[in-house]
Amino acid sequence: MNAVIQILSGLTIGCIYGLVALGFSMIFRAMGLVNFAQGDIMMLGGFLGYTALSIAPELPFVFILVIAMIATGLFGFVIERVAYRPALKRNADQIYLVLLTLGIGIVLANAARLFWGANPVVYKIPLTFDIVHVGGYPLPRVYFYIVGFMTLTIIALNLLFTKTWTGLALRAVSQDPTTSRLMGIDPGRSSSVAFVIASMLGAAAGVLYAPLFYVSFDMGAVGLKAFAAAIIGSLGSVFGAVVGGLIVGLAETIGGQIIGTEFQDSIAFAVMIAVLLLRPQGLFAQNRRVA
Amino acid sequence: MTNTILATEKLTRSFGGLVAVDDVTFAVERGSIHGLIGPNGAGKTTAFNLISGLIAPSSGRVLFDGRDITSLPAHARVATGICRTFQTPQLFEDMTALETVMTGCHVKGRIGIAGGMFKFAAKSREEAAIESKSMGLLAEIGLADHADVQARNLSYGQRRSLEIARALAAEPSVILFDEVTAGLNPVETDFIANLIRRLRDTGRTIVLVEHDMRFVMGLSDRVTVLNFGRLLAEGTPAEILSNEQVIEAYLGRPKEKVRG
Amino acid sequence: MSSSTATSAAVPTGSTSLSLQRSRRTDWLVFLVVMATFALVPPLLGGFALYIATIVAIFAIAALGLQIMVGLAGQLSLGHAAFLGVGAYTSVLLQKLYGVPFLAAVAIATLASALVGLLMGQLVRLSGIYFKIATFGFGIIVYQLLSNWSSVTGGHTGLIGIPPIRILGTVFRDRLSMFIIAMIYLAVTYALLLRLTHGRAGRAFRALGQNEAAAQSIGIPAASYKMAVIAIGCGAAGLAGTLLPHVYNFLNPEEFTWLQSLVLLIIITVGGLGSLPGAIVGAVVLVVVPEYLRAFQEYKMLAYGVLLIVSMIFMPRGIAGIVQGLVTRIRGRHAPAETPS
Amino acid sequence: MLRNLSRLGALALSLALAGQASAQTLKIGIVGPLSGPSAVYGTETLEGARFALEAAQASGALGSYKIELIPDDSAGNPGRAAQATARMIASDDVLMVIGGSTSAETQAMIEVTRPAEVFQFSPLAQATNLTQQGNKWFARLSQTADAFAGNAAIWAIERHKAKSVYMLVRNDNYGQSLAEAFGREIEAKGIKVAGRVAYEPAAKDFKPILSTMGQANPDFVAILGLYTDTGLIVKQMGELGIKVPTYANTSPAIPQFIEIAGPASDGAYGALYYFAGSIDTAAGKKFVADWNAKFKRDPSQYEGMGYDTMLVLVEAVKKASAAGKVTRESIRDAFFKIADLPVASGNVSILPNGDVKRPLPFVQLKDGKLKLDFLLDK
Repeated sequence: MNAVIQILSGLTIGCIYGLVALGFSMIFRAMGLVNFAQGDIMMLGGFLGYTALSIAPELPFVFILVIAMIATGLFGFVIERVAYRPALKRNADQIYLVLLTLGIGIVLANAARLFWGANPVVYKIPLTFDIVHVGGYPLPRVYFYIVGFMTLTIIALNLLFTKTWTGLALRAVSQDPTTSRLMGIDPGRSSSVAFVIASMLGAAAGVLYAPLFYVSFDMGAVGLKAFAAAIIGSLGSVFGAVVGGLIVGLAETIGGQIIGTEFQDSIAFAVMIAVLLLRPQGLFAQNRRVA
Repeated sequence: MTNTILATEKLTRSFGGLVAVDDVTFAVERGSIHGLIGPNGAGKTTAFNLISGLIAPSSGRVLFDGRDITSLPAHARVATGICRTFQTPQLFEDMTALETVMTGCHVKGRIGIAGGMFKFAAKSREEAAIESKSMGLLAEIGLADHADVQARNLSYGQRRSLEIARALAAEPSVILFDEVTAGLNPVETDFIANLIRRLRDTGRTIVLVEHDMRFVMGLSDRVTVLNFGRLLAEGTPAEILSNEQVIEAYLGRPKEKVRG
Repeated sequence: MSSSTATSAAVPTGSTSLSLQRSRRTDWLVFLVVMATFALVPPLLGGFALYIATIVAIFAIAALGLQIMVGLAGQLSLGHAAFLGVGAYTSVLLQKLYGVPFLAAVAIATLASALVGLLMGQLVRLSGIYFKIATFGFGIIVYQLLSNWSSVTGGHTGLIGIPPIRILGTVFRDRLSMFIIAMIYLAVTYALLLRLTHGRAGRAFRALGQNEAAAQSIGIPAASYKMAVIAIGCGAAGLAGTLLPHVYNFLNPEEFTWLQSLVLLIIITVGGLGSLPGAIVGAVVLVVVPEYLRAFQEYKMLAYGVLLIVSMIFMPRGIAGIVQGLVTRIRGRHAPAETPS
Repeated sequence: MLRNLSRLGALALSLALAGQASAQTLKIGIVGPLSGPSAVYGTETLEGARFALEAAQASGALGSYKIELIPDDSAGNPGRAAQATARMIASDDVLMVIGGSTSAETQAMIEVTRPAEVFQFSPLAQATNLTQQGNKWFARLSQTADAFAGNAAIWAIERHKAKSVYMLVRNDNYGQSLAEAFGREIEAKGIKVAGRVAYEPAAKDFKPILSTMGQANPDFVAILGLYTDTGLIVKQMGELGIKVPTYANTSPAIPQFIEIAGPASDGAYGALYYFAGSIDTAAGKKFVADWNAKFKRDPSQYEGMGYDTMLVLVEAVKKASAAGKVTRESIRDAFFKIADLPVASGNVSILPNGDVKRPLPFVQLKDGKLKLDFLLDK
């Protein structure tokens, strides 16, 4: 019982990391930008879902998820337009961009603290406490939502990248910005699209995380571990982000058991450094993006 | 072959399936101006990157003054005496022209990190020497009155000159110029041509990768032609200009095959 | 190889740039003004001003090192507070457990922080984004070690009973002597780093930060200079850290969190990336100003974030850049006025 | 920059001068987390103190004196708390300082108040060693972790007949010092400690720990931590179907604990600094009635502690002014003379080492409401 439950809870949390890592990866792919505010975007999604729920307490969870995703997506669009795009246009140095994203993260977290308060909030819906017994194992029902959403996301992203013009454009821009501009692809548009999708995925992670635990203004730190996940699975790789998330989730639950739970926060980064020592580009590096 | 300063032996480099430089062997004579030409995508810049150490070859060797430098990293090759410029000038945008050239003196300096903090007389002697040498170089390329202008505020031609001055500051015996006249007007081009001749006359060896045929043929002592990564021809400008294969390579190919 | 330069023939050598020398003189003038301000203002105000100036000096020392590392050489560190922690704990533990004299403990602790920084640099021989995330992870790991290695560091409880500073048998524990010691630390660090930027190594760092490929093309060994600048940045943080426990009289891992790393980054950004006096002004702004906005404490972090964004968007060269701009404009206005008179 | 600095200096100077102007005003600093994850302790304590102060000023209990509270935020960071305290003493010239909330920040403040010889009174800090440093300038209103958790252990054994106890400990100063006393009393009574696990303060997923705990099959669980972690632990115990009587420290009184833990919180036990309605004295009833009249709800335990802190302070001012001038030294002496003072949380005495003697209520959550389980008053 012990091991199975541990592995399942590790994998579910891994899915949450994976969703945030996906957003991180997409933005990096499209804009070459490391968005340190991604964890705070997740927090924002969690709180927006909470607000939606307090306005309409009867709404099914799936609707809450969608509302939070749309609202956060819009928010992401605005941030990209107002803050990042001008800096990228100015051809600002990487350091400026990273500091800018850090600043946006601080503002989001502390604005949320002033708006929603310093105390954690809980989704007051049955799902938060629902247990399903599968094969004798008691599992929170939200596990199935998380795994289901993850699966849908992977399928949807795959279709997006292989079947739609927008997706193909996104891939082209990430591989060769100059040529794709010559081919009539607007890199600005792709970065908007990437940002909106990443924000929506972050919001989904926040809303799905809420019934498992709670939402608090300082939970952006969870998102930071997702960065480690994205890097373990190679920056920019969709598959890698998901697997990286699962690896971090599992390593935390199992590793926490072995070396002591008081070091749980370090595990994600220790694994990341170890992976980078062996494979400097992460586990699923694609050689085509060398330069 | 004692008069050879720089040579490649069966130099090969492939990217994925594409062989950018394929079994290229050529030699550069000491104190000469050597042109390296070829149609677009012939592998000239890759060859340059291999010689300057920016990328490592898949196989083959690079020899400098008879010594195998294939495994030396880029920065160490500068100390041995090879320095390069880039197709688009790569400058330190926030530095003034003077600071840029002083930075170019790096390999000739002695004062390190600890010395920079704790040495006084030796440091100020070295700094004075570096500064006066750099001012001299700026004067030579006609930027003396722009010494205090930041690199980002210089015109394109000035940026090019500044990059050359920075390369010269390392006192290389071989200088690799990558498309040094690209984007320059005829006056600036002439200025560069004269500068290159003067450099040769003071004992430097020059290797030019060039598009501008008139420029390279008028200047070079010898010319090597690459096509599709392979060595196509080598000889004096006159020999090259009358070489059937070269003419075919430049004119006889359909335009679609030209890659960027 | 011939060593005769191409320049020797035609060019009048021996010429110097007046403005380069002027800019170096200005740097030292600013140094004098900054240090004189520190030497005069807090003692005149006395009491709490001395205390807060000591804390400003600690942050300023760490920020100076970070400025060289980030602002000059472009090696962003997202876990820099950890190195303050390494310095603080090493120095205190050496004094407390082994009775090592203060100055020796400070020297060893500074060296230890630099070495831990080198270890980080070697472990994560990475470039760009990988290095940044790794520094962040490294910061978390150091923090967790400090918090959980209870038998040595006192864990989350921290350490009390910090031995007083003792130099050559004299004990310094009052505010004024703490302040003076901090000022000496600051002046020495500032002067040494300023000298460093005025030379060959400083130019190499700047070259590395502005264009790595170009820096390599002129013979600057990028990897070794990166390691060197990481050691300098981490060593300065460690040096700053050695003072902290003596000022607070306790040592607690909460002083070395991710938040403090952020504060250090905000300091150098607001002050002006790449500017040494900027790092000090940034430390003054971030330490002193909140004290006078006590009623708005709740909004402090929000204000920090806004400050960071605003600096990035509207004043990428920070306060130092603004001051420089003003000075240039004033000089420009005065110059023509001087000629007729 | 010079001009800016001197302007700041002038500001500081004027603040200091303003302090000397009115001699009747007693400036009292109060330091605690007003922001950050532990803000609830600081803000609620401050609210309770202000409430008591308003009443005291209105009733004229302070005589010719007037108290001015100067609050500052520690954000839970010890360095910040020390800095705020140093400022209050040097620039604001405060009479004494109230604070801090967490034990780490309280220790940090002691390092400032003790050498400056300014009295410090903590409403909440529990670390046992705070009062064991031979410091004559510190006292507190909260029971020590030792008394708190030690009594909790005795309560668990005597009232709930615990035979095998599993301890989950927040791995910080607070959790560990509770655990030390709890474990010691358990072992002293010859009861089995089925297991003792420390978890990181930021931990969210306790399933690995809990499934190990389930296998140990204890008949009583003690969680020694804060409501964010005790809430998640109780919730996840519910998810795993572990049904064991659980002592969740002070958490059951905190609404967020019930929200986080959900239905699984039903039946959880706790010990409180203060529990509205547990004190039958006149002062106890008056506080709950007054608070309800203003806020339309019962006061929380931290609001109660803030309130009582102010009542104790007012009494000390009375004692000090009766004995002569109110100075930093006389106010300290007055605090140590507080004995059997009737306040909201029962009768309070300050002991010679700075610790407190006052009742300790044990409660149980039943159907979303707190019930008094036992009032320890010895």
